[in-house]
Amino acid sequence: MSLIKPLLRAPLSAQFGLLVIVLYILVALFAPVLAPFGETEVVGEGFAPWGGQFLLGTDNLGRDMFSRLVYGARNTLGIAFLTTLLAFAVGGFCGLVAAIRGGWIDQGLSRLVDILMAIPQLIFALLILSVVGTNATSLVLVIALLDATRVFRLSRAVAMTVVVQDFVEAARLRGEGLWWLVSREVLPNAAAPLIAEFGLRFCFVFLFISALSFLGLGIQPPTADWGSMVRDNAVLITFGDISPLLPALAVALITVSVNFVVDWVLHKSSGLKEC
Amino acid sequence: MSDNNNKITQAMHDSGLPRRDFLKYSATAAAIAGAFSLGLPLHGWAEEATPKAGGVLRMGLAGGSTTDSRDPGSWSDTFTFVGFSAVYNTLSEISVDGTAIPELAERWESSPDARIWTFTLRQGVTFHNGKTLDAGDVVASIQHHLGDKSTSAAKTVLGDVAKVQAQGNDAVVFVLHSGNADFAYVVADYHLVIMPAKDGGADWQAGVGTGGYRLKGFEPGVRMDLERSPDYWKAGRAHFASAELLAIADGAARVNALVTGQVDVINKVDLKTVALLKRNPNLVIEETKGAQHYTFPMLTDSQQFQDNNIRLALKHAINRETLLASVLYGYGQIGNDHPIQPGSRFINSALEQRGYDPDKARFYLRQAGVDSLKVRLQASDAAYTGAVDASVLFKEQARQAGIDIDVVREPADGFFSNVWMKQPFTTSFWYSSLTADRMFSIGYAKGAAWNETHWDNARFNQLLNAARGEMNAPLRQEMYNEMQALCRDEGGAIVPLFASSVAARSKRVAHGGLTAPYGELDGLRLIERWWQA
Amino acid sequence: MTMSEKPLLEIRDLHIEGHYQDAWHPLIKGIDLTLQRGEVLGLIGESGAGKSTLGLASMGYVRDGCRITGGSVRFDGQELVGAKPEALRTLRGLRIAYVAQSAAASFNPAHRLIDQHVETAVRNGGIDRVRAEAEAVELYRVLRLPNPEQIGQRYPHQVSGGQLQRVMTAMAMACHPDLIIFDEPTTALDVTTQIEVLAAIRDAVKTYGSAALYISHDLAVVAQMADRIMVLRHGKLVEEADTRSMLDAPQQDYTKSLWAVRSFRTEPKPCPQQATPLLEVRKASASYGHQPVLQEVSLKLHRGQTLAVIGESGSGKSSTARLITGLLPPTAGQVLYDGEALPADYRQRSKEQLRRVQMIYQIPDTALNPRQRIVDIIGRPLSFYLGLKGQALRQRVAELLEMIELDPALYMERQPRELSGGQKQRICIARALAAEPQLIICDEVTSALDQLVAEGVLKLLNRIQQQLGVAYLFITHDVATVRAIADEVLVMQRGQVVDHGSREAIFTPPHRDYTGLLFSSEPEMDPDWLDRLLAKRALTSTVQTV
Amino acid sequence: MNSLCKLLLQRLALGLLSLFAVSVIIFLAVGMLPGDVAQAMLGQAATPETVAAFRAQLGLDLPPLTRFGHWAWQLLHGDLGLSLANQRPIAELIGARLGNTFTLALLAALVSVPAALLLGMLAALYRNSWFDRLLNTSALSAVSFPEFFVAYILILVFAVKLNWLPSISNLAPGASFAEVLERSLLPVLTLSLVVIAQMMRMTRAALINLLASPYIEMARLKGISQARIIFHHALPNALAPIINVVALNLAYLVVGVVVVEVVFVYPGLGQLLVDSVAKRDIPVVQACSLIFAATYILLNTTADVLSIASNPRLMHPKG
Repeated sequence: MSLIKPLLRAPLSAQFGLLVIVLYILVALFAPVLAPFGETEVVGEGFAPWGGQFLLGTDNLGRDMFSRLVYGARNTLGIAFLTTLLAFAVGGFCGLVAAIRGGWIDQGLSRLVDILMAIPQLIFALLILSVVGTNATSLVLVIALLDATRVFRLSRAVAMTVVVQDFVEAARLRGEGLWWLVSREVLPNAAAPLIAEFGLRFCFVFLFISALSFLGLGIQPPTADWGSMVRDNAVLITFGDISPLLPALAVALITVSVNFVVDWVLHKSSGLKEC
Repeated sequence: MSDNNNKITQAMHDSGLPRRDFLKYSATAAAIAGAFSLGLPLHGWAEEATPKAGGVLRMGLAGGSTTDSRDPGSWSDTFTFVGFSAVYNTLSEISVDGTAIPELAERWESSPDARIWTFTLRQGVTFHNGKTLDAGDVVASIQHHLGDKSTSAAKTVLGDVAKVQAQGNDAVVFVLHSGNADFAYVVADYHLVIMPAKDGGADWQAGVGTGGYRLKGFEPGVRMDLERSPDYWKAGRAHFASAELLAIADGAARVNALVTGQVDVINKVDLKTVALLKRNPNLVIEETKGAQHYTFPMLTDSQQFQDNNIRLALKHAINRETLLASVLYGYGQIGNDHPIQPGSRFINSALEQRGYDPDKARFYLRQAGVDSLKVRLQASDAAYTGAVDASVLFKEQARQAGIDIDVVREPADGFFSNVWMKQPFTTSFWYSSLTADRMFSIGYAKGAAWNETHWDNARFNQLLNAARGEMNAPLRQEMYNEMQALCRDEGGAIVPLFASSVAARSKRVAHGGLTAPYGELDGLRLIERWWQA
Repeated sequence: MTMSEKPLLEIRDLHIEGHYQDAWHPLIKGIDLTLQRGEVLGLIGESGAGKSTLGLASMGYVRDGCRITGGSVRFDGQELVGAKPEALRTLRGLRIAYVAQSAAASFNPAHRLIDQHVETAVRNGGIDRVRAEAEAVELYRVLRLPNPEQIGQRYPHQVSGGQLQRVMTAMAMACHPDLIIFDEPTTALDVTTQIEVLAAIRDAVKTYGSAALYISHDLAVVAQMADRIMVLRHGKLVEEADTRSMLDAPQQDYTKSLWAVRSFRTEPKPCPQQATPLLEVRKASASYGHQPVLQEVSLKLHRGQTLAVIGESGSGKSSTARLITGLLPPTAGQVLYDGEALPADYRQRSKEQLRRVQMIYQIPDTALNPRQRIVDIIGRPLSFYLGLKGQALRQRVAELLEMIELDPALYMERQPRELSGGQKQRICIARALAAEPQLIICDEVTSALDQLVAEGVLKLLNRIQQQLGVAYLFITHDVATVRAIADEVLVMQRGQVVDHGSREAIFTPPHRDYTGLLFSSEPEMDPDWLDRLLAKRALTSTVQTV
Repeated sequence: MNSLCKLLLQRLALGLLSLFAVSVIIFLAVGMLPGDVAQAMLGQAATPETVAAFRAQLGLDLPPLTRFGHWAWQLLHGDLGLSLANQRPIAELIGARLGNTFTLALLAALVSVPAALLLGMLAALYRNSWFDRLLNTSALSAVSFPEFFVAYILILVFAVKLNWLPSISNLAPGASFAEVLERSLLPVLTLSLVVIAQMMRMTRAALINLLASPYIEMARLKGISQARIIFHHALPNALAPIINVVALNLAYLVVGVVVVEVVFVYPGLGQLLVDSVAKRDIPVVQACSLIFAATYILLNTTADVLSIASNPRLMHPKG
């Protein structure tokens, strides 16, 4: 319906970005169908060349590179998405409540977030992951917690601009409860910047996970993950072997795409105000 | 895999695993030293031209940590070993052929029961601060590692030592609790460097030794700078004018540094890149075999593995050749379920190599009264890079024998304190020991702190004690042969692989042949042994 | 002025389009305009008439997202449409100047006034700074700004709105331009302040002999300033005539309807003196932080009556509304509803107490949740207070829509952004009515609306009051609105009630001081009104400096 | 001016309070690290008695509150304590590395901040032109690449292929400034590429956001040139958001560079922290974390203060 039109009018970069995102989602959803081999299945000799039986060759343990790339989409996207979602659920909700309730709830949450944000993210993650151990669950929880602070700030700021509007005051005076204020009055009107932020956060989480993987604390093998796939093979770059660039490219492509789309969304939402 | 992981892994395993004292040693002759001739073996057989003096040796080494210290008792990895071995000397030195030869000790004698060892010191050796070496320095340096309060990594190495005392100015006597025929090898341990005595203790803070190089600067985890000591007592050594050690934890960064000419030598080459590095005509790959071995320990007192047939079934269900190819890229040797590395002077060469035999595995399962087996293997890369991969490969191979291995990945952090030696089936690794006695004593003897399989074999324990004090070499070897067979056929550990350590050097530097197979980087002594090409 | 003289500004068949909602829409549809030297032309029209766009176009300027699609703009013979930016820059500020609606927003907050004042003269006019500053001080003096030597050293936020507007007028005159565009220069000001600015502008224009385009939606204001008036609607010219004939004999129906707006009056309703008032505020005081905003305010409102609260910005009239609704708990005094004290904080009030007092806001755009459909907006109080559901709820929403004269079939499923401003305000009324209240607080409900639309809303409110007997607390700054709808009037100034009484009593002279000032400052549809007023005030010397 | 002072003091107090809270959190988090320092340090020689003795020696047997109090007390006296791992004073351990970290951050800031501001202003000036689009797309791509990827590509090009620059930052003691510069150039470039994009985009957005404001329109209608509008009229008002994003990125340059330190073997504080966490060297972890947090808080407070200073409403109050 009305979604198609703006898409057709969108700039080339945004269209490209959307196409890539859809493609990635499809790959992630249908990974078992698309991948010729299993994720951790050893199917041949290590470092088989491209072409032939193995489209992109095999990795060091003789697992099919292409299959792992495909499964990597699922794992990496999945974990990053889950993390971002959680961060938004927690940070977003707290931000909205803080903005709506104000008073000591707002003060308390804001100061807490200030303090948490004063601890460098990577270092905090490092500490907590050392405490709770590195596995997918703790990874998601830790990064989500760290990111929730950033989301909190934004959602609070955005909600603040909504909360001061008269229709929220009207709802308050009607005697509406907190849940109604959050879900019906404020959230729908804060959605656009939050969605854009979701995209940016997603990219950030994605890069953060690969940085953690690079330091050995991210998604752990044998799970296929682009971050650690890059890291495991990074040294080959020195020798002009482009295999490790593929997962890196996959990371870059999705983040660039999401950024393109977010950029367009932001531009569009600000552009509407112009005339 | 990145060595960054190694670094963390290293740290993790340090929290629970013994520093198995890197007594990397293997040689063919069971030479028990009585008295050695003086002088040093020259690199007479070297095909290279005569060593050239001067130049800088720059090394990019894994195994440096910000927590490193000058205290020899705390040294735990390659960086400090290599760096300080150029600053200090030890009483004895492991020579090119793997035997212990005199260094600061001119000669040594032992009592017939190998309990009392007397080391006579070399005359006229001075420390970098001008002080002349005497017996008091040696006693202080050794005692630095002893005593209840000692936190030294070398404490267990010297576990036998009851007393160490000076005999005049130029001799030191060690009195042991029980006989140890290998004691001359024990004092070659690179923790046991000789420091000047000061205020009744050894002065480790100053970084002053008798070695070929003075310590110019040491920033833990970053770098160490050395410059040649002008009056080094050892002839034909210490050719470089200075040396520079950089701690490079990241494997890719090490390779880059070598390829771009930032450093001349790197260690722990990422095995994936060895083939690519070989294509570079300016680089040489240096492989040191038998540096460490990997194990799958099974607790022999656990319900699951108390039946030796089950253990044998698993030992037959692993394809060692495949593991060697995929985990080590061929840079290693296959193991025979005992910890003595192939090519060691203690090896039982008559012992038949165990192979991958699913049928035999099934046979042993039937012997144990079961048709199939389901076991849980708790694996972690804390043991060694690729331990989880190896476990997964093992799982695939064992399936052929009707054994279902459930590989559970354990976090590296705390693996050696919480899982290893506590769960029935895990992954582990050992640095190879200088002597068979030491390896067996710390890992296989009843009640040993790191007996990782809780193995208790009466015959084995009896042989171990007997061999330790046995000065008759052939007799001793016979005992070792039997012990290896016992490990292989009744022990609790699957020992599938011996891993090489792989280093690389630029052709800008040269050497007269490696002290293989002992330690990485020419027995860790490349600084004083190598020279500018 | 003879016809042979070349006009200063000549616009021919101008077309301008604006881009919004992903499409180009015409804003100016072929307008002709001629302005002679020294002449003041008034442009009048409702919002969307295109008067500001036209004013900017006469400087060769269009805003981002707009474009000129045809026609010509000639200034002193020079074509501005399609002219090079450099050419336009040499005109702007020097020969054509602009005075914006909000001086507070149009001065750069980061620089001193004097720096902004002399910027064009020094950078483009080749005048040295010392001379430019001296001339600025002289202009400030002409515009009767207090402390003319020093005021330029201030930053915009340090100067009041009325003064700032005069500084902006002075800045426009800095280079003695041939033409000044005044774009609603007094709209954002209070009426008593407006007088000063209007007088200052008129004097300055006369003194320097500049021609001017005076843009406003307020006919009475334009009548004071302009020699000639053009009425615009939807980007087209409706009517053009000299000021007096335009006022006396408008030709077009649209013009006539604009003129007629001010004649609406409700029937006065007798005030029941004995009964318990529906709402009573007793000596209530309130403050924001340490800043007192209300001091001992008392008022009474009876069932079915309209109480108008009038005052300028900062008078405390909106605070009074917030006090009654419980958003601003008083520091002293109390609010009684039907004789019973209401809890000070709305959060302590019962659902029933909340239901009985409803509120309508000034700006309908922000008063309606843009993400909800009309049926949801009006339906929420129905389900929330009255428990209506499903078909019954839709039925009731439809009735309410009919009551506010909107077709339920057309509007029920729409979203607020698909509605015009007047329609939105009607939805707000329907939402308030849905709760079946006895009292509705109307906070400046017509001030954001065009006059015709505002009149419609007032008529609607009046009809509803007659039908349902609901009482209104009507907060406004507009004297005309009070005159149109109030039964009782309360005049507020600086947080205090300064005057109150029935409409008749309040509007019948003699007035109390402030009430008199307020009423007399309301511009009248008489070109001579300003002159008379100024003369009178000069006589009685009661001019309040702003 | 009085209210300004009050505001400044308030910010400062808030900063100190945050610092205290952060140190408590860090202390608690580090305290929860599994594995025992004593065990970690002693290794093989560890008998239960020696472990206990060692723990007592380190004061690990005391209750956490006492330990925290003791640590905080020492800290207030400027004493960071001794490293558990090598018994060196932490101040000495950290000193050189802190210098390196700040050098790296400073060099990266010197490259990236002017470049970002200039590019942002140019992009705003020529907005919607091909130049703007190119810049925007490049910036988006730059922030999208993982840091280590950028680093390795730079190494590949500048160190391996061209052999212009060293691939590792071998900062020898007593190296000349030129040497330090040469050896830090690749990490500086990597970091700059990462942070420029964000700052540039923010600068551009802040400026363009302001270009829609009435006083910019007024400036146009006064015949002011486009360049002067950007630099003279928009920039002073856009300072607050720009200062904030710059501060955030500067903080990142100090605290977020572990990955770059690893790749280029740059002896910075991040590497020390990672190592110390692994070794459970609690006093070092605490000291490093505190320095990082202090840097962050200091930069943020400075940004706050500068933002206030750039706001004429606060600098020139009405009275």
